[in-house]
Amino acid sequence: MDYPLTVDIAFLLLAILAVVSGWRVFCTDSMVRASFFLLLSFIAVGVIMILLAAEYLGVAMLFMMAVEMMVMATFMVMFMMNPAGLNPMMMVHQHKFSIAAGVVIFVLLAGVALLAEFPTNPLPADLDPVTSLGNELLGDSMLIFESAGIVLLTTMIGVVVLSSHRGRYGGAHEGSMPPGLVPGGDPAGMPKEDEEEGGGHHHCH
Amino acid sequence: MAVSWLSRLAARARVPVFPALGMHGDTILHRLALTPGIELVDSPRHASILLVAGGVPPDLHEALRRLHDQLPAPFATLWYRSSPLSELAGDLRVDDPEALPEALKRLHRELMSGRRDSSPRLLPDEPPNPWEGLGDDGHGGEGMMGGVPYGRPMAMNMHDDIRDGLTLDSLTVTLGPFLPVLPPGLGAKVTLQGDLVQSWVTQLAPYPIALENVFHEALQRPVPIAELELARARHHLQRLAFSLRLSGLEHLALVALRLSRGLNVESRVGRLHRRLTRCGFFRLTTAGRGRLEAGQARRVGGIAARAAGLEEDLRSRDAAYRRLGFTPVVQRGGDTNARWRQTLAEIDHSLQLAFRAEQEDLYSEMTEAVETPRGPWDDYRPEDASDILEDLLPGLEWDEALTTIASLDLAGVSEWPLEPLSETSLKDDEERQA
Amino acid sequence: MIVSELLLPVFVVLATLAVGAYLVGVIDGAIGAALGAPRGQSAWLAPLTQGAWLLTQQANTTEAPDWRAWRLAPALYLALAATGLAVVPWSPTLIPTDLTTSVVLWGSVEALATVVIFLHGWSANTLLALIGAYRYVALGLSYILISMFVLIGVALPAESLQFSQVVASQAEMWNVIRQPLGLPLFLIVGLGMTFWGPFNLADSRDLAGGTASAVSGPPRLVWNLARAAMLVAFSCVAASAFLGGWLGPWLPGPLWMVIKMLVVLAVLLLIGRLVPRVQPERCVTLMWVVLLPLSFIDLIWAGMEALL
Amino acid sequence: MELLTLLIVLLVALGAGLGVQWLAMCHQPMPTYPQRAPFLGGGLPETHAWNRYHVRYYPMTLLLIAFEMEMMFMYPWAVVYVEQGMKAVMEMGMFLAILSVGIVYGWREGVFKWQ
Repeated sequence: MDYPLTVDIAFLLLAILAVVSGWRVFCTDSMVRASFFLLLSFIAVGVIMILLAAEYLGVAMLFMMAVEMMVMATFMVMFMMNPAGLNPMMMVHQHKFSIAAGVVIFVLLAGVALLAEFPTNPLPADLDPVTSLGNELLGDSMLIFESAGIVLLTTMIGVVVLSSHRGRYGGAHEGSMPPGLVPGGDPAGMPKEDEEEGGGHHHCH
Repeated sequence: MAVSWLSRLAARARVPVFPALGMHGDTILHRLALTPGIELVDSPRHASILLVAGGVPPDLHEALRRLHDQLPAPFATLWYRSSPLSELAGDLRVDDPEALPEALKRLHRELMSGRRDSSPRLLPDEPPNPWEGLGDDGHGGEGMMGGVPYGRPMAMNMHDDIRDGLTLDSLTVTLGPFLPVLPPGLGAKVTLQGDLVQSWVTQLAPYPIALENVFHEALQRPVPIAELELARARHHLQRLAFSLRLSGLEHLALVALRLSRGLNVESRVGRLHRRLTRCGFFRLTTAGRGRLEAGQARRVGGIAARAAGLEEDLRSRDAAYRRLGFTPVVQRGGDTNARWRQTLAEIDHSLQLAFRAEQEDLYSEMTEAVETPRGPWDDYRPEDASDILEDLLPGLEWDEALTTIASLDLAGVSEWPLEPLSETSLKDDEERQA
Repeated sequence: MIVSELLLPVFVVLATLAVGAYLVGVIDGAIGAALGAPRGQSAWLAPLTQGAWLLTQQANTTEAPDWRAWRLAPALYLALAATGLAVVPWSPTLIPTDLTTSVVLWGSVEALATVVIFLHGWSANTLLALIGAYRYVALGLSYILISMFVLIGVALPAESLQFSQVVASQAEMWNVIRQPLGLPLFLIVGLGMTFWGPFNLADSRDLAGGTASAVSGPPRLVWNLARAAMLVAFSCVAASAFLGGWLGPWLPGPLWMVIKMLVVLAVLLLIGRLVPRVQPERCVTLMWVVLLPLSFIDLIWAGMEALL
Repeated sequence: MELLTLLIVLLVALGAGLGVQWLAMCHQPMPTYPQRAPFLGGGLPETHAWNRYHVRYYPMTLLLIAFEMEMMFMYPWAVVYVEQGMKAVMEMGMFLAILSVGIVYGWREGVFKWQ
């Protein structure tokens, strides 16, 4: 399984693809195109990861990014004026700052890549990364993994609270009033002072 | 060589026909749907023949020209019981329903073999607004959202949304009168936000529907109840077939059409009803939307009224029907689902009445009024009620809106009866092909 | 060496794709005729004549489409179908792409299919195609979780994410028996992926053809072809995941694969004709509230079964 | 070699798809404007169809992203499941239970309906 030349060529092509499509994200006028250029860039990176023998992470990258960019595209279209770029426009702001930031980060990362001493720690040839990942999840990292579950649950609830317009007790614009404990009764679990303002009929006894 | 081989193969394809319906043109579609070798398609882009069936009123000619120009070449136009537009005076016109399928196939073959040229474009090749070389950078746009990029303005009319209050763009379009999923002739100005109908303004009422002659006769003299009821069942079955096709149940639509063509007093609809229930038609496609208020239901009349729980049926005033033990069938709910349950129940009821009436040889006795399949016809014919869509549709998703429209029989009744098609049996059509 | 490792697998995949797509047309036509569609020409010829007609028809365009995306989308959908088919093992030795994570790769084909179908509807810049595209996204984002659960279920007994191992793990008993909920759920995913029959939300009749409403001629041919090819790829995957792939007595492995693939295909096409289209809103609710919990149960069942 | 096969298959399919479209279209005149107008049954749109499209299921998509993130952990888990036995069952049971709470909550708040 040693064919360095093809792998090298493939790596070069993919790297160029990743960079070029990443650059196109900022040149195109259409939000949908921008999202999917970004997806293309991620796909190229994912394939590079597969070439680096991180097969699971590479394929997972394709999977995740396809879904995520799809969702991103729908939101970009919802919230940007001129989403299809029918009129050309400039999506880039703060040119000087961003160019400087880009150069600095590139230099830093390139420096790390070129100058760092990477440990040489050959792994046994039959090691299956997916299996070791699985064992890790069930071993030392279990707590992290379960806390990730809780964090994601919080995310889900936050997402629902923030975005869902239609609540259990009626639309959000009406204010979410829980139903009464008896039919037609006061909203359950509401503080008492509500009565002072709205419920005039309560005083008529 | 290769090309001629390709076009010979293409000539043998099922003929993709896009129907543009004029007055009373829909009856021929029921026949074409059962004709082998003809495919009725949903979009003019998928067709090689534009079939204009029935007379198109002059005020729709402009829309017809637009539609005509939307077919990709090579295509031809065939006029069935309709006079061609002045520009297309030389086009083929066919009035005989028997000859229509063969004419369509011949036309397609001629187009494919190059013996007939594609129909000419009628409208000038101009963009909706001039754009070339205009605007900020030569494509018609100005600034971020302005101008007419590539000939049209951008959508930017921010109405508050009726459901969740997010203020996004809405799209306003005119639909019809030749959209095959709407009743023939219905045209509307629709504003959509996402796939939700925000507003619906009916601009063109659907063409009046022609009822079978027996309903017209019933207002003059007693007619056999069996005949009346069979005609009623036929009308409802054809409406059902339209809706089933819309829901993607092509084979059941054909079952309903076949049933309607060979309908006699022995026919029963129970099996079709069971198949519909089993495949989930009532649960998956028609649930809980398009509910009519009592007032709206009364205005539409007929099935829509009875599906909303109103026991209004002129038949119960007829002594002959009373002798048959007639009581109107009603449903509660008044939504799309209830209307289809009601339709099936009424077809079944009609067939049973027809069966008993034939045995006893009963004639209708009341001649001052008749309950048509479209609704009560007493002093006035049932009138067009398509303006109720304006209250009914806002807030519905596109699919729900269309299933709701399909479940309602809104067009008025024409003063002219349906011209009887010569009744060659269905078998002949199919056998001739085989 | 080059022949057996490279050319043969490539040929197998492409031939299956082409012949399979043709057979989809034939079987669908035959099912239609059996259900009472008027009998015209023979079902064997119909897909060819239809294809020939599309090749001779002019390709339509719209006023201001996103040209590149519009023409790329059908081709990309076809390429995705080919990729999906490439991970399917035909015999213990004939496996075009035997990645150790081929199950996940199939999952990403499903996810990317959503992107491509959306793109096809979006780039036409017409109302009906746009509605179809967005509706499909609702569906595509709903079935993906079900598909993941079901496929993880088949990976449990195999202890691997490789389709060849999944097939090998079914030597004693096929997954269709071992995990009875799995195949029905997966078939629903397949119908969703190809927007066929009840889940035809993208190209439906009420949208005058939806994402395909504005295309004609060769682009429409490629789109239809890609859809059929995806159905074939899906059937192959379903056959390997649940029906034991190449396993079977007497006949050689690849032949078993073909037979099983045709069975799944026929079932899919039959469902496609028998069940009405589900309304988009109900479809999303159905997927998340009914089918997703069912796929939970399927996974738990598979887990219990694998441990016993 | 496997990846090369995959690449060839992918490129051939993509090339065939594009080729068929291109071959037939390279010598075809541009359709006229009336032909290119969107099909609305004879009706006309006022504007381009591209707009800030009001997606009705956006809470569902966000929920999906959170959930999918989780699911990526399940693939490695599935591989070691049989090896680890009960421990794996417990862990994933807990994990899924936490997540189902999210789904049930979303369902109760009507997230899976059109907003």
